[in-house]
Amino acid sequence: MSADFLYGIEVIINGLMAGVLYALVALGFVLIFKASGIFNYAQGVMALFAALTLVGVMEGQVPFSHVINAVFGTEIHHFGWEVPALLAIFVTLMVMVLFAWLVQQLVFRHLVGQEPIILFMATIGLAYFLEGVGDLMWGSEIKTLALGLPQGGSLVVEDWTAGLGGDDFYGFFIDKLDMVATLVAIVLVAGLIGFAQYTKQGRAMRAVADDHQAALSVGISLNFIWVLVWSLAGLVALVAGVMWGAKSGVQFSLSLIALKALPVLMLGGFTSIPGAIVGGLIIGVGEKLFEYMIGPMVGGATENWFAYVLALIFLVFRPQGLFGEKIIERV
Amino acid sequence: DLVFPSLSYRTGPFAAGGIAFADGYADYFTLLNERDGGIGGVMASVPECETAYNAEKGVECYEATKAEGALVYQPLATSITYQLIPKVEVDGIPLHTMGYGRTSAKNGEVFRHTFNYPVNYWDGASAGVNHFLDLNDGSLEGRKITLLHFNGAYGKEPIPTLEALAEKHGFELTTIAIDYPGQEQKSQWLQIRRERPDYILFWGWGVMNQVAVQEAANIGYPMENFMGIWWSGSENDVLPAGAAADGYKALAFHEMGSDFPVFDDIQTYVVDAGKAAGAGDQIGSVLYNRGLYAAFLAAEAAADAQEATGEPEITAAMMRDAMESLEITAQDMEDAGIPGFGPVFSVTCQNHGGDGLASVAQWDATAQEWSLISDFFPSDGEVVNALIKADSEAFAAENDITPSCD
Amino acid sequence: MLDEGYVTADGRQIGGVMMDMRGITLRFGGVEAIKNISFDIREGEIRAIIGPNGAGKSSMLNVISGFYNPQEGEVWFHGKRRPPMKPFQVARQGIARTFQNIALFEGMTVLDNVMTGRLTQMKSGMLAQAIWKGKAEREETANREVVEKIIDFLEIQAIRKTPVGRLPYGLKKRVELARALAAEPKLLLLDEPMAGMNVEEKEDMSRFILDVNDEFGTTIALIEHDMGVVMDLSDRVVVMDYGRKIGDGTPDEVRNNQEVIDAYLGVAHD
Amino acid sequence: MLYREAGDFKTSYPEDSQTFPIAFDRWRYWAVLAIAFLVIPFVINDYWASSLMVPFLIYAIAAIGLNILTGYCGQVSLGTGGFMAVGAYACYKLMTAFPDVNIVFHVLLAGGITAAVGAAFGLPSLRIKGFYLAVATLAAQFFLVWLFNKVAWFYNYSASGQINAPERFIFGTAVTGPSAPAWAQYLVCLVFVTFCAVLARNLTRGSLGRSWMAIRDMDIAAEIIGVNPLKAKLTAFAVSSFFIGISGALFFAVYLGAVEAGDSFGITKSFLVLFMVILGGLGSIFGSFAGAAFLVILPVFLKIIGVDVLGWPTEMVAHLQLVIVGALIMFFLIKEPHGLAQLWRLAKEKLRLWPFPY
Amino acid sequence: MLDDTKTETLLEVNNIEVIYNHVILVLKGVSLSVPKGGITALLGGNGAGKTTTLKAISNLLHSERGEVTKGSIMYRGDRVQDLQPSDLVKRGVIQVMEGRHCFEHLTIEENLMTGAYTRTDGAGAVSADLEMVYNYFPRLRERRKSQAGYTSGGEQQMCAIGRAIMSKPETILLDEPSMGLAPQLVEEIFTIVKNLNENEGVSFLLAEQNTNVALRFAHHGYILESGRVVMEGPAAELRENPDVKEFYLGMSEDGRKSFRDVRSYRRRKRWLA
Ligand SMILES: Nc1ncnc2c1ncn2[C@@H]1O[C@H](COP(=O)(O)OP(=O)(O)OP(=O)(O)O)[C@@H](O)[C@H]1O
Ligand SMILES: Nc1ncnc2c1ncn2[C@@H]1O[C@H](COP(=O)(O)OP(=O)(O)OP(=O)(O)O)[C@@H](O)[C@H]1O
Ligand SMILES: CC(C)C[C@H](N)C(=O)O
Ligand SMILES: [Mg+2]
Ligand SMILES: [Mg+2]
Repeated sequence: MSADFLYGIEVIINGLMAGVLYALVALGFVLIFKASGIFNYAQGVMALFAALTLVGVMEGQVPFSHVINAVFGTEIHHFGWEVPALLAIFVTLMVMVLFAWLVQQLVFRHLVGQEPIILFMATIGLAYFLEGVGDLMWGSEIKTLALGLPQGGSLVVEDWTAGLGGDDFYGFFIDKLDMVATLVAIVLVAGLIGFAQYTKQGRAMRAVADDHQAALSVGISLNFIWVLVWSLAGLVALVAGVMWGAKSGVQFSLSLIALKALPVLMLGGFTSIPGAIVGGLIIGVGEKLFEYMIGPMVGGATENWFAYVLALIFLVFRPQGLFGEKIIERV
Repeated sequence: DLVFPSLSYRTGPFAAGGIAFADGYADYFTLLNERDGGIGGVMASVPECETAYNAEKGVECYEATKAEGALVYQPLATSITYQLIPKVEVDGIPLHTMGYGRTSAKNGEVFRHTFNYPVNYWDGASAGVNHFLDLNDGSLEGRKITLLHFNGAYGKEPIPTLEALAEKHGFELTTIAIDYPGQEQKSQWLQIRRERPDYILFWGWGVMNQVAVQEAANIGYPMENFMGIWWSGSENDVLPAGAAADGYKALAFHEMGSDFPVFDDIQTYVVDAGKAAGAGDQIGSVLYNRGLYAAFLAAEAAADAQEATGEPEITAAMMRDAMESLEITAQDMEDAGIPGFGPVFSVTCQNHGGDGLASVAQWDATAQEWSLISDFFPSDGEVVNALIKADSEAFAAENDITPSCD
Repeated sequence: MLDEGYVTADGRQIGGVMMDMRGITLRFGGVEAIKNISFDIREGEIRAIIGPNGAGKSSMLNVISGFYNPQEGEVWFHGKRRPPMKPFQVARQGIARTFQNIALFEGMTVLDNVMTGRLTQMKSGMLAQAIWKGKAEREETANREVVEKIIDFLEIQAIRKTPVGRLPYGLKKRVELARALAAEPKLLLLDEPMAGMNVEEKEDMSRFILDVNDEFGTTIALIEHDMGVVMDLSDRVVVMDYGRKIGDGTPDEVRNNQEVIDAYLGVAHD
Repeated sequence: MLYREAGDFKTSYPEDSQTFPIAFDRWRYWAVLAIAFLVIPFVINDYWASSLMVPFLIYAIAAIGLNILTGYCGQVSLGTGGFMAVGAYACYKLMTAFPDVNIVFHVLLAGGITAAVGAAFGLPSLRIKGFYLAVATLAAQFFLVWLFNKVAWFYNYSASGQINAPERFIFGTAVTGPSAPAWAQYLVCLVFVTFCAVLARNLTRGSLGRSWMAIRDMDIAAEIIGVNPLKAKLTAFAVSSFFIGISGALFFAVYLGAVEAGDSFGITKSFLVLFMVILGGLGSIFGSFAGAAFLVILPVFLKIIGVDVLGWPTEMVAHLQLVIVGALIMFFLIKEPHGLAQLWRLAKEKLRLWPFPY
Repeated sequence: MLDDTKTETLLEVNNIEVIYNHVILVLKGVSLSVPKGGITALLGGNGAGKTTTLKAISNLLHSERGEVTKGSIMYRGDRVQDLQPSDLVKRGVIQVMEGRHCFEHLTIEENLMTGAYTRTDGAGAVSADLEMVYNYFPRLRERRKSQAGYTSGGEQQMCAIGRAIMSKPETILLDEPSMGLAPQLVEEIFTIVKNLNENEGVSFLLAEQNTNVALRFAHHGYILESGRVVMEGPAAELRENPDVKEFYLGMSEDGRKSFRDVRSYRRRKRWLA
C-alpha cells in the first residue's frame, strides 16, 4: 500500500476520533433541545465551568477568592487541602445539578411557552453570565487538569502498523486520550439513548419538547423534567470539559468548543442522540480529510468553515439533519 | 502625574498571557513610586483598561484614557496597534509596540509616533533562521522549515521575511495555518508528522501555544527543533505538557527568571505592601518580566525626557522625543536592578526599532524554568531592512506622508 | 365547454365546469389519503366536501391549492390541464382559501393580515416601496380601500388594528375569510369555516358565504361537518370516506344515500 | 391621561398608515432628529463620539438590517459579522480602486455588493428552516472571514492582512482617517442611520414587508395565499445585507479605520447584533435603536462605575460586566420577551389608561 | 341521572377575574361550581372567556402571561390556585385543551402514554386503560404507530381526549371537544363522555360551542358572555329558554331555521348588546 493512501487512512482515523470529541459536546445540546426545544448555547460554557470547578475543587481553591480579596483586601487563595479526583468529580456533579436547578428556577421557568429564539437568546445570556461567574469564582488564568489521563501517540499502534507501507510510512498515529474519549463517549451515548427511549421520563422529555402547554396539561412537571435534563447536560458538559481540558488546559477557549459542536448538531439533527455521534464522526473525518487533501491548495485553516459548509450541503438534501425528526409541515 | 495607561487583557481567550504582562508593567511603576517616589520626583500612574484583546475595546480604551495626559501606549496586540497607529499620529502620543505590531513602523521617518524597539517580528523570523543556521554550521541548503502560525495578521507577519530567507539560504519553507483559537490542531500535526520538517518556527498566542507543544510531544517531534516566537514561550505554554515539553525553544529579547535585584525590591515595596497588581503569583515568569521590561523602557524614556527638558511634568510630545533618542546602556539596567536583562540598544529617528537583537531560550522541564541558551545576536539586517523600507515607503505613498525626520 | 350550466331554484346562475379533478391519488409514504377520486366544481356553485375525520378532505383542498402534488391524476382548471405548480402560483390563478387550523399571521394586525391577501394584486417594486411617496403609496391606498370594504362587509371594523394573536377563535376564522376574500378569488376554498362556532356565529358566517357567492359570483368549495350548514348552503356535495369517493350529488341525493349514512351521518339527517 | 390618541382621527388612508399616526409621537420624533442633527454635533468630543455615539449609530444600522431578516422575515441569521466584513472589504477595495469617487458612493455600493452576497447565502433558506438555518448562516460567517484572511487581493497584499482606511472627504471635511473630526464622523453615521431607518420603515410597511412578515409567521400559509417564498426570503436577505454592508463599511472606514476580518468581524459580532435585535425587539425599528443603545452603552457604563467609581480591578469589572450583561439579558427576556420596544409600547398603553390600572 | 341538590361540590370557582398581559381584563367575576359526578357545560360565544376559565382552573394561564387577580378556585375545599398544573393532575383534574395540542412527534400510542405520566398504579393498570381507550376510539388503534402530527384533525381530537383518560382523572376539563369532528363522531365522543361519567364516575366541565349537543348531555349549564356568567341553570331548563333557543340552538318559534334564510330575517335583541 502506498504511503499516501495510508496517511489518508490515518487522517480518517484521527478524524473519527476528533469527531467523537465534537460529539461529546453536541450531546449536551441534543439533550436539552430534545426536552425543551431550547437551543442551549451555554453548553460550551458549561463544559468550561464544569472543568474549572473540577480543578478548583481538586486543588482546594477558595471560590470567589479574587473578589473577596479585592473587596476586603484579604489574601486568601486556597483552603490548603487537596481533594482526590473521584470525590472532586462527585462534588462537581453536585454543583452542576445545583446549577441546573437554579437555571430552571430563576430563568427558564419564567420563559415557558416562549418562542425558540427567545429561549435561545436567554441561553446566550446564560452563557455570558456563567462565563463571568466561572472567572470570578476560579480566576481566569490557565489551569492544568491533572486527572492522570493518558496522553500522546500510542506507540503500540504505531509500531504495529509501521510495516504496512514503505519507508515513507511511520505507522498510524493514534492519541491515547482520544481512545479514552471514544470509550467514554460510547458508554455515555448508550446510557442516554436507553434513557430517552425506554423510560417514562424519557418519553415525557420528548413530549415537553413538542408542546409545553400540553405537557403541563397532562401533568408532566416541566420543572422536574428540565432540571433533570439540565443536570444530564451538566454531566455531559463535565465529561466534555474533562476530555478537552486534558487536551488544552482549562481556560476560556474551552467554551468555544460549542462552535465545533454546532455543525455536528446540524448534520446529525438537533433531536437525535445517535445523530450527534454520527454527525460528529462525519464532520471529524470530513474536515480532516478536506484539510489534508484540499487544504494545502487553498492555504489551509479550512476547518472552521468546512464543517459548516459540509453540514449545509447535507441539510440542503435533508433539512432536518440526518437523524432529526422530520419537520412536520401541514396546513 | 506621569500617566502610563495599560491597555491590558485579563479576560478572554488570551487572558493567561495578558495578566502576567499587565502585572509586570504595573508593578514596576508601583515600585518606582514606592521606592523612589516616582520618576524624577513625579508619581507615575498606570490606569488600566481592559481590552480583552479586542480591537474595538482597545480603541475605546485609548480614547477614554488619552485625555488624562497619557505619555505612551503599549496595547499588547497587533490588531489594536493597527487601529492606533494613525490615531497616535494625529494625537501626538507615542505608541510603543515592543516585539509585536507593525514591523515596518521601525522606519521612524514614516511612522513618527510609533516605536517597536528592541525587536520586531521580522527580526524574530530571521533570528530563528540564524539559530538553525548555527546548528547546521551555516548552511540550511535542502532543509525543510515549517512555519506554523496563527491565522491572522500576527501570524502572517513573518511570511515575507521567511520567503526571502528561504531563497537566500536555500531551505524549503512550508506554512501551516491554525485558526483561532487553535484548540484542535490534529490535522496540522498529522501533516507535520508526515512531512517531517527539520525545523518548526511557531507564531502562536493563547491556548494555541500549549496545544501545539502538547501535540508536538504527542507525535514525538524533537523538541529542540521546535522554536516559538517570544510570545510562544512562557510557562503557560509548556507546563501542561509536563516532561514532554522539555527542550522546547522560544526566542527571547530579555532575560528569564527572577534572579535580579529588582525582584527583591518588588517583593518588599510592592508585594509585601499589598500593592501588587495581580495575585503576585506571576513574578519572575517570562511574561511578567516582559511587562516589567516594557515598563522599564518607558520609565527610562520618561526620565530622559525630564532630563532633556528640565520639566518634571513631561508631555506626550516630550516623551516621544525622548523615545526617539533613547539609549539603553548596561548602566541603565544596572541602576534599575536588572543588570544584563536585555541587550543594549539605541533608537534614532530613522530607526524606531532598536538593533533587532534576540536570543534563544529553552525550557527545562525538570527545573521548570526557561533559560537563555545564547547571547543576544542580530538578525539578518540586509534582508529585514530592505523589506521594512519597501513596506514603509508603500505606506507613506498610500497615505501621502513625506518621510522626514523633523 | 359543452355543458353551459343551469339556473338554481333561487335564481342563481351556475356555469360550466371550472375545476375538474380527474382520478386523483395522493399517498404519504404508505398511507393512501386519496384514492382515485374524480369530481368537478362548477362556476358559481357552492360545492361541499364532507366525510368522516381523516377521510382526506383537507388533503383534497391541499391538492387543489397546490400544496400537495398528487401521485396520480390530473387537475383541470378553466378547461386547461394544470401542470404541477407551486402554491403561490396557484394562488395567482385566482384560488384562495382558509385553513382548518387557523393559519393567520399571528404577529400582524387584522388589517395587515387582510392586506396580505392582496399581495397577489400589488405590483410596485422594491425601489418604489423604499421611496414610498408616489407609486407605492398610491397602490397601498387603493388596495387599502378594497380591504376596508371587505372589513366592513365582514363586520370586523372594530378589531382592525388588533394583533390577531389576541383574538378569540371565531373572529380569527372571520379574519381568515377576509384575507381570502381580499384576493378577489374566482374559487374560494373553505376548510371547516364554522368549526368552533355557535349557531349565531354560524349564521353570520353562512350569510357571508352566501353574500360572497351571490354578489361576487365567487365559486366556493366548502368542507364542513355541520350537516345543517352543508345541506342548507350547498348546491352539490361530494362525500369522501377513507380516501374514496362514496357519494356525489345534490344534498338530497347525498342524504339519502345509504353508504353515506353508514359511513358518516350515522342517522338519516332531516 | 398623560398620553392620548383620542381625538386624533384620520380622514384618509395615507394619513392612517403614516409612520407615527399619533401627533404626539410625531412631535417627539422631530424633536429627537433636531437634537441629533443640530445640537449633538456641536457638543460631541472624541471620547463620546468614538466610544458611544459612532458605534451606537453604526450598530443601529446593522441591527436594523438584521431585524429585517430575523424580526420581519423570521430567518435567524448568525452571519452578520461575515456580512459586515463583506461591506468593509468591499468599501476598502472601492476606496483604493477609485480614490476620486466620493466615499458616500463607496459605502452605498459596498452595501449593494453585500446585498448580492447576502442573497447568495440566503439561497439555502428555501429549504432549511429555523435553527438549522441559523447554524447554516454560520457557514457564511466562517467562510467569509476565512476568505478575507486568505485571499490577499482583498487586503491589497498588505503584509499583515490588515486593511487601513485612507483619508476621504465629504464637502471638504475628512470623514475617514485619523484626522477626521469627531462631529464629522458622527454626522456621516447619523445621515446614514436616518437614511437606513426611513428606508427600512418604508419597506416594512408596504407589500414587501407584509410578505416578509407572512413568511415569518407561517411560511406555508403565506405561500398558499400567494407569497413567493423565494422572492420574499431572498429580498429579505438582500435588503438586510444591504444595511449590514453599509454598517460594515462605516464600521471599518469611519469608526475603526483599520480592521482585520477575523478580529473585528468574528462570530462575536454576529451574536452582538443579534442580541441588540432581540433585546430591542424583533420586528421593530425603534427596537433596533434601543437594543443598539443598550448594548453599546451598558458595558461602558458598567466599566465607568466599576473601575472609575469603585476602583475595582479591571479584570474583576470585566468579569462582573459579563455577569451583569448576561443577567440583564435574561432578566429582560423574562420581563418582556418582545424586547425593549414592547416594554415601551406597554408603558404607553398604561399611560393611556392612567390613572386607571386597566 | 344526577340529583342536583344533594351531591358534593368538587370544583368551585368564586368570582374570579383574569387579566392577560397586565392590561387585558378578560374574566370579570366568574363563579361556577362542578358537582361530583356531574357534567357541567360552559357555553358562550367566541371570546366569551370559556377557555380562559378552564385554563384558570388548571393553572395554565401563567405560560400565556395571564393571571387570576381576584377570587378563588377551590377543589374539594382546598384552594388550588397556587398549585402546579402537575399537582392538579395528581389530584385528578386534567384538561383537554382547545385545539388538540397533541405531541406532534410522538406516536399516537406514546401520546396516550404521556397521559399516564403521573400515575403510580403500575404498568398493568395503565395498559388496561390503554386498551380501554382503544376500545372507545378504534380509529386510534389503527394509527397507534403514526406520529400524531400526521393524523387528521379528528384523530388528534380523539388522541387528546384519550390522553386525558389515561391519567384516570376524577374531573376532566374539556375544551370544545366537538370542534372539527364529524357529526357521528361528535355523538360518539359525547356518548363516551357520558359513559365515562356514568361508569367511571368522572365529572366533566365542558366548554362548548355546540350548544345543541352540550345541553343534551350536560346536567347543568352556565352561559358566559364577555367574561360574565349571564345565565345558569339545569340543562333541561336552559334548553327551553327562548333566548338560548334563538341564539344558541338556532331555533325560531317554528322549528329549525335554514341557514340559507339567514339573510332574510331579523334577529331578536340580545341580553347584552
Ligand atoms: N394570551 C392572551 N392574551 C391576551 N388576550 C387573550 C389571550 N388569550 C385570550 N385572550 C382574550 O380573552 C378573551 C376570551 O378568550 P377565550 O379564549 O377564553 O374565549 P373562548 O370563550 O374560549 O372563545 P372560543 O369559543 O373562541 O374559544 C378573548 O377576547 C381573547 O381575545
Ligand atoms: N403530510 C401528511 N403526511 C402523512 N399523512 C398525512 C399527511 N396529511 C394527511 N395525512 C393523512 O391523510 C389522511 C387524510 O387527512 P386529512 O387531513 O385530509 O383528513 P380530513 O378529511 O381533512 O379530516 P378532518 O375532518 O379530521 O380534518 C389522514 O389519515 C392523515 O393522517
Ligand atoms: C502579545 C501579543 C502582542 C502577541 C499577539 N498575538 C500579537 O498581536 O502580536
Ligand atoms: Mg381536515
Ligand atoms: Mg375557547
